[in-house]
Amino acid sequence: MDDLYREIIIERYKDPQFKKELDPHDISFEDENPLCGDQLRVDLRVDETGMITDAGFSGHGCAISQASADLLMESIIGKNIEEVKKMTKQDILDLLGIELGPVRLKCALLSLKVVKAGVYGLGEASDALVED
Amino acid sequence: MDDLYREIIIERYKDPQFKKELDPHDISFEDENPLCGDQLRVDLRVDETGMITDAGFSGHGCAISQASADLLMESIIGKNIEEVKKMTKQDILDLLGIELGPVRLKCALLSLKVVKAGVYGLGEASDALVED
Amino acid sequence: MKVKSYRADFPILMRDVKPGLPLVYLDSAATSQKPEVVITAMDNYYRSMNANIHRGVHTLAEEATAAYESARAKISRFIDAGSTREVIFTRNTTESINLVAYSWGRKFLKDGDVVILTEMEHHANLVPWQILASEKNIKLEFIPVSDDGLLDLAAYKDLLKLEPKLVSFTHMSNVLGTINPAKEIIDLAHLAGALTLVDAAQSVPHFPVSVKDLDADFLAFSAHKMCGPTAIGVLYGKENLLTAMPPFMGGGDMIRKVALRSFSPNELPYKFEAGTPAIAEVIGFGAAVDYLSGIGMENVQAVEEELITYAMEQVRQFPQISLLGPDAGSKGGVLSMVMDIAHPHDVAQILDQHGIAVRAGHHCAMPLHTRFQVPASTRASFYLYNTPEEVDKLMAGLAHVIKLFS
Amino acid sequence: MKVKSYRADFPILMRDVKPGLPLVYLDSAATSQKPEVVITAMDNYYRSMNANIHRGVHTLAEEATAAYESARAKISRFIDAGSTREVIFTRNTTESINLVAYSWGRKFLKDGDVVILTEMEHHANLVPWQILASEKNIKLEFIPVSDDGLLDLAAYKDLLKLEPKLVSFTHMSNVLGTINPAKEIIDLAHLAGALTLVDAAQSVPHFPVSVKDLDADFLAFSAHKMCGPTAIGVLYGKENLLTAMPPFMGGGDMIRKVALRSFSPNELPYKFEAGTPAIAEVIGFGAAVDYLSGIGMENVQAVEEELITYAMEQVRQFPQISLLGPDAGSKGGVLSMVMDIAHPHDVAQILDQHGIAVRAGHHCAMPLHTRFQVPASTRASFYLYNTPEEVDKLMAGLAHVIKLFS
Ligand SMILES: Cc1ncc(COP(=O)(O)O)c(C=O)c1O
Ligand SMILES: Cc1ncc(COP(=O)(O)O)c(C=O)c1O
Repeated sequence: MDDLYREIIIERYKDPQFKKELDPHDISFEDENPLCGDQLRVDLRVDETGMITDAGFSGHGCAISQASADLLMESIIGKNIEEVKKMTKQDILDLLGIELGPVRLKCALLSLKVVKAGVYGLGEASDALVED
Repeated sequence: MDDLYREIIIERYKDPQFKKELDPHDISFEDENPLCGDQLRVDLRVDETGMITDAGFSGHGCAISQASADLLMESIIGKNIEEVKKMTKQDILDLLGIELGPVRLKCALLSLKVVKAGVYGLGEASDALVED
Repeated sequence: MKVKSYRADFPILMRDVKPGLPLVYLDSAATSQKPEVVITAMDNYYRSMNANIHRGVHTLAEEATAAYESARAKISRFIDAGSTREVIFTRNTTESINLVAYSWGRKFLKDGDVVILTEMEHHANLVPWQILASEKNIKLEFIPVSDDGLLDLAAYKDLLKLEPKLVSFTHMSNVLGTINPAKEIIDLAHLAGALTLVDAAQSVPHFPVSVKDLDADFLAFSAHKMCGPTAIGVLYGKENLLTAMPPFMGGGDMIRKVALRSFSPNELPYKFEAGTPAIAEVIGFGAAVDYLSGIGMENVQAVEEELITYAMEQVRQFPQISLLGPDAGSKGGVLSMVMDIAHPHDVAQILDQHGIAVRAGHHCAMPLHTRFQVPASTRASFYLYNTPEEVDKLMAGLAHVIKLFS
Repeated sequence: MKVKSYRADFPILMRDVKPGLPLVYLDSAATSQKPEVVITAMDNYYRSMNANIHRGVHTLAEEATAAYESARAKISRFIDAGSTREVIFTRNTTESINLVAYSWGRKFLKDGDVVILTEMEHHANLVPWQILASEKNIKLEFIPVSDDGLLDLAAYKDLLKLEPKLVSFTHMSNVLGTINPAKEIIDLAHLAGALTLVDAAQSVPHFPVSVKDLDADFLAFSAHKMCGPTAIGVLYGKENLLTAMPPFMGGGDMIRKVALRSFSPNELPYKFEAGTPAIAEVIGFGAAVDYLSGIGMENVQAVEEELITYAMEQVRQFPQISLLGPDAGSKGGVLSMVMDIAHPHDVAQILDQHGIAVRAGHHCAMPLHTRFQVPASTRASFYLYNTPEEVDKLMAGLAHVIKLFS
């Protein structure tokens, strides 16, 4: 019945691995989902080759958004920012291992949106960043 | 089939008996039905006892409104204006001998509305004058 | 017993959310379900008398006009209005309030004038005044909400010393369930020389409301929250006020005469109804009002009181859950919950997997959530078709959420 | 053959006006009839997925949201819009035009600015500009209409020298049937630096319209004239224009964030959709667009062309009848008649007694009737479900009127 709330999601929500602020950082970006009041910040460290050497998120939100942020941080460490720019909605759904309706999709994609706005160096995050 | 267009209505429309302006007159009033562009003026002569001694209408409109005006003029000549004040929607329907839907009812009642606004000495005609 | 019989009137409640999982619909504060009679009234309209109204002399147009205007008369009686001229059809509560802000507000409010609202307003009764305030430099003041979700009437009395032009407030909060003392608020406003607007989106659907008894100047509500269709709402206004107001939107039906560069407006209520109206929807709304009148609004209220009382008793078993709003008795059928361990969206989503439809978020009342220092809440709301068994299912669902997140 | 098969899609057309007297519906310019698929789509919505949209996470809310937004996508494709962000839902054409006048007009027009309209506009495209003109001292200028019912384009070119900010005109006249050269009017306006608004209430329902090909800046139409329900219409606007415009009405759904004294608006198209939307109606509108797309708008147009050509041929037999508007070929399926011997209301009423529904009056175009020095006219209008046999019945009815009044 609770197919959306797979163990990994609940676990990552209760006990996230990458919930931390990085200071110093090379890239930092923050956004929110006003619909549910969720708020998310991501900090990244990037070396001279463009590789992400560390990543952390902070803020508050639902299990889907927090777990997705935690899993995303894990997956981008070691990736080049050019690779990260190419990440899509589907990558997040694969990390979570679930399917989502449109409202919850926004929760799941918030972290990717924030990361992409950060690596692209944008002034504002846009939903277009995570539309396939 | 043409139960609304009884002979008397078509006849009065084609050949009205009281379509005339009265000059001089004691009472004159004019109004229109903007929905269909109809326009009606009524002139009355009233003696010292308040009895209507002559009545005429002018303007243009549909068969229902013109016939109803013609029949109304006929019926009020010889009446006291106090009696005319008491006339109702039903009196007009009785004169016409038909039943009417709400839109055409406005056509039928335009002449009574004008007459009543005139005998009451109102500045403006109101539908309330002919609501039962 | 009674409850069961209302339930059978609503076709959607026979639905399974997923095969084998019956629908438990606890989101009526967002929109209510529709009884068979309402669905059928609109279906019949389109199958047998659809026509544009008011200007037509043909049979269909006359039938449709008569059906439309007779629905207006029913709705007028339902809220105890003085006449059908006081019942303006709009899209919804939101448009009704915007109509007052645009038409009355722009004509009668000026630089420095004060409008009093409350901290518990729905966005529909905040944003229109904010737009007006920014244009005309109106001052907005807010009656505070106490920790137990009640309006602070002492503070209100102080605010009245500012000589406000308007007091606009919700009759019942869609988040707290609080039923505000509308009559008292209005009387005080009138004594201070202010007009009043009642956001009745959550009151007219749930208990008897008489605009005459309240002496409300304006009152707004939506059909879709009271067994009626979407796309139709009402602005009630006192005739003398509506008469003095300029038209809002321009177009067909709202005019008496039009020349190229000028027009004269139609009489009430048409003056405020521009363009082809929501004909089928008004007829459906009329059927909804017939349906509710048939049951009696006291009976609707009694069912909901029973449900909310029972739900508030039951939910106390969960120390992890805190509630927004006052205790049962002084409130309508709305249960807004906050859980430290689980986010409202997760709660709602897990309940959905139990077939239970509740709402999560700010419920279009962000400032109120800010006031209670929570970003969002999970809201279960009841209507005449709900049952104590459904409350039990809600509690089982909540227990499951708590187990999952503990 | 083909015509017969469309006819069977419309349940109301099986109706007798009075026992034994079949309905001949020739009033589609006022509002069209609805096919079974549209009626059923709304019925199904209320029976199986009714819920408030956008903010809900439960199954019903997600289903309803998906159905609503997929209807928007269909309608967007139907008019060839660039994206769904350019498709704003309103109540009707009238509200769409008012939205532009209130939001764009109040922000971007100033004292002395010129807006060009035409003498053949429906009140919906006159009164909103008159209201604005009286508030902001805008100058309204009118493209004249020739005796044969065409816009005087030479005069238009002269008017463009006034450097208007907007040219707002009807794509097809609801009285004359004239189909205006919209592309040419828009190109000329753009060359002169003006924006354009197309009143497409009579065009989108009757022939293929591409906002991209037209390069229209704004375009407005109503569902109820194109097989869809009442209470739902569209404002199309170019994205950059809509983005620059302030919100019109305030409330739920159109906001991103709200504090007590300020708000930030939502993204397009929601920024202009305040309050609970016309959910069932949008879904019904989507079904209507599917239905018309399935037939093909070229085919709809072909049926109407055949009918109006035949009707104009036939009506020539009556020297007592004169027509408003251009000859068939350059016009849509609208036949507006004037008879010296009989008043339009009488004509319509007598036709009704033959089961024929036509409209009498000024058809919300008083200035146009003034232009032609008639107080009113009798209008028969055709749609895809009409037949040549119905034209014959109309002619028989007209012959009877003439006999009665001669
Ligand atoms: C040309 C034209 N414009 C505007 C309208 C107004 O449409 P609605 O009443 O749906 O707003 C109509 C129809 O009545 C029309 O024919
Ligand atoms: C208290 C209150 N006011 C206003 C509204 C707005 O109603 P609508 O969306 O029908 O305009 C709602 C419902 O959403 C409400 O609960």
